[in-house]
Amino acid sequence: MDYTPNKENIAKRIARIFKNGDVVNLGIGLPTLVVDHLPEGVTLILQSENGLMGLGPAPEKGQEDPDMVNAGGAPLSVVPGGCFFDSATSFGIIRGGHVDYTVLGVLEVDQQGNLANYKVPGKMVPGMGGAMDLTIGARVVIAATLHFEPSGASRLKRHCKLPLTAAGEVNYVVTDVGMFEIVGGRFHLLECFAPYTPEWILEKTDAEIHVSTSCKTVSL
Amino acid sequence: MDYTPNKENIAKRIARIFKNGDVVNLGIGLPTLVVDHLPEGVTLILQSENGLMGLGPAPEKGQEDPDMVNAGGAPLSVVPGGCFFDSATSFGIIRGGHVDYTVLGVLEVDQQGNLANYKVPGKMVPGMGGAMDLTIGARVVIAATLHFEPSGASRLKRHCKLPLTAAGEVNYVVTDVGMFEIVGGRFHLLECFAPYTPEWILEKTDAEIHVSTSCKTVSL
Amino acid sequence: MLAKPIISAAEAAGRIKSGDVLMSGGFMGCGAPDTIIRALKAAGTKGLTLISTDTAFHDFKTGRINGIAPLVQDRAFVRIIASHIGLNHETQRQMNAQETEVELVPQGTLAERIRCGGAGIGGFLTPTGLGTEVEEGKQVITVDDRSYLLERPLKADVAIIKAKKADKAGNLIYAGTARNFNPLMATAAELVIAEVEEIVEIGEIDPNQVHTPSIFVDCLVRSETQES
Amino acid sequence: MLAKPIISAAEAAGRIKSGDVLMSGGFMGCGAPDTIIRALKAAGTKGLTLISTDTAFHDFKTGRINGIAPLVQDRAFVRIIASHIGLNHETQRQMNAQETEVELVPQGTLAERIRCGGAGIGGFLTPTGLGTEVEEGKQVITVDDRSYLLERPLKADVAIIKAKKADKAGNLIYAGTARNFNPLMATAAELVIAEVEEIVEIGEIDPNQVHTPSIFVDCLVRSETQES
Repeated sequence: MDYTPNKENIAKRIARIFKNGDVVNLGIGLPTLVVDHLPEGVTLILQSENGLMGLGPAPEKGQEDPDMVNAGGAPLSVVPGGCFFDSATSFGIIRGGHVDYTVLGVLEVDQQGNLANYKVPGKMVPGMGGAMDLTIGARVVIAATLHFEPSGASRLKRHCKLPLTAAGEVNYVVTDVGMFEIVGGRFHLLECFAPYTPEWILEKTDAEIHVSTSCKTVSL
Repeated sequence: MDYTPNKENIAKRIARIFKNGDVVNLGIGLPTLVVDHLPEGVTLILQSENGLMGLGPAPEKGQEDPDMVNAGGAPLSVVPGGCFFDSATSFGIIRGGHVDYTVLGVLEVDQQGNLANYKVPGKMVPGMGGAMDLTIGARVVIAATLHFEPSGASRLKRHCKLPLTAAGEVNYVVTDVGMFEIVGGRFHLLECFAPYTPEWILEKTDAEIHVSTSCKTVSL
Repeated sequence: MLAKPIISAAEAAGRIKSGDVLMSGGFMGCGAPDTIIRALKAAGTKGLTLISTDTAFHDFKTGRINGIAPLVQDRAFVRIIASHIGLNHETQRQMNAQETEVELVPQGTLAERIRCGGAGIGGFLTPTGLGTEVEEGKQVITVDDRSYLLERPLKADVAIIKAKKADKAGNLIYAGTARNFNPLMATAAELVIAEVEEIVEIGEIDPNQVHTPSIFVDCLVRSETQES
Repeated sequence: MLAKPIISAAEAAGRIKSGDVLMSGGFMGCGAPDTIIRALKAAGTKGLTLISTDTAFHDFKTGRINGIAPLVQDRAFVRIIASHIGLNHETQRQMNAQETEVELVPQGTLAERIRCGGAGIGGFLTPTGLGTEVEEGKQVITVDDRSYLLERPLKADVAIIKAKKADKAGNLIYAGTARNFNPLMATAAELVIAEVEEIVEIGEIDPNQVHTPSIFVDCLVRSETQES
């Protein structure tokens, strides 16, 4: 079976996880694609860690307000009923468990629920920003990632080798081949995304994966 | 020499301590008398620990706003340029050293700078309210008290016997007979208030008092 | 933003169960959720633990009673955590008679403990209370040669709070010193019920001027002026 | 309330001395005190320690540079404490070349450390960073069977912050996400200089809507739009 990277499918599947009114913080990059795939009737309350509840769509050209940016420094809008706050309040909201879900990018994620996504020593040291607090604080942590590195190695690992963003905090991993839950020190395959099969995923992934008895194949 | 309790003199002397623009928290009771005696040209920024900077005079009858009370629950007004905040912010201001002076009432104060003013075990247990934070947090702590208990004993002690509000935090004690600084484990008499004399104060007070070389007699 | 349910005070009271830890906003009665307190009194719920900065006024001489005091009077609380009870004669009576357990906490420490409960902070170091009875049973931690008490977070099952104005999403604005502990308690309870004087449409509150973000508020109750 | 001095950006820059610990508000340049930063660049002050959530944008490819980045470019800082430097190529270059010491702190921890510095709190317990490199050299404290890192307060000699509006007393109002670290830094420095776009008379700001109380602000600087 051929593998073609497919970020869109990751976003599509994650978008189906939420229910109307969930408070969600989406990391910069892949995670932000999620909003384009929300089912009819599901509106999320998007938190941005730089001090906003109620992130709206990007403003039209010429409508940007220099006093309104998202956590990546890009212009934003606020939905009616949104509000602004300072960074201590923002992380009180995050650390205090008031964010239902966070969706974060991945360099490595392992079967203990460890996440590495902020640093490649000697190569890329951007800093953790809010990622450590989000991973610890959000009620449910979803790691969103292409299943494979460019080298062909799986990003799902037995043990992360890169410096950790947080230890044992990831609940779900959604890749472009399937959706996994992490419980009891292993990945549980909940869904595989057509055309991939559980057998293929197990073969290609160097990590302990239990195929859930209720595992389904889903076409996204 | 006869002793007649005189709260007014305490307030008068304390009022002369401040300079224009000092941030001050005045305890309920005797300390609030201070504002009536401020010298010309001295305006204080009064903080109230229940969430206000810029306490103004009591409103006229009929002008009371139920949403505006001081720390004793009495109606207040706010001066132009004042502002309101929550109790965590209020005590951040206090604990963080942003209040220049606090003036607090006294049950006992001793030569180590210990203050007892919130509890008489088995008799009166109102709770410390904000007094412990104020005593620890304000840059300068002024204890304001009649010099003598009704029994005739001095409120200035060698060692407080009542439960402490704070240990070693009092800087000045202003009574109706004199003004004392606490340094190095003893009271230093800075001023005595006519008609009282240093000799009389030393005789009547069971505590170690050093008469400052610059001690003056002041008529209030 | 989704609208929050607007419920009656009686419904709100019905969601508070015996055994619950209850936070109530208000400072000497100012900013207390009086409408919900009256409904809770009518419901007759007992066995609660109260967290509140004080127990408001209850003066045996003048008969003045306000804020949370009517619930103290009814013995709704088996335990009270507060910073000050000096102007509530009944709370003092119950404490001295050992009818109600009263734990006194310095006001700044109480505020910060509630904030920590809401902000996922496991504890904080404060100099307040060092060398006093407040120190008893607490860990003393020294940082840079200065000693502090380790104080721990407080959380509640239910917080009843009072704001001046809400939008239908539950964003809140407080007025004057009625703010006090209300915004802190809004962050630190499983269920947060906000009593408000005015409810406006979503979008009518300036997003820069919100004191309590809507996500903290579970439902709204309209204030009712007490009939005398 | 007394009026605070309104000073020029150059005067403000003159009050920042080599060796100072400097806090600067702003998040990816949004809400940064650009006028003061330009004056500080012109003054050429070096040897500073910077505390800031990030070092804004400095893109070697596009040439985009904003916020605090021009001072990083001039090597004004010997040490930088920040949560994120990923969009400033020059900060990364200086760090990798060991020209500038960079300490990375989780953003929520950084915010709370500054708040603690301003609020007289000696430290706080956070789960953030447990089991990561952030844990190194820190005390782990267990409360109720849960482990936390003990994080310590941060203070500065000078904070330069940016607000939308001030009254002459120094009460501040921020706009949008330009608020970020500004109100926290206002509480945690010996000298607080606030750059503002608009200055109104004392009494013109609703006391319920003040974000930073005037007592935190030492002087005001008017924002100047950069000439290009």
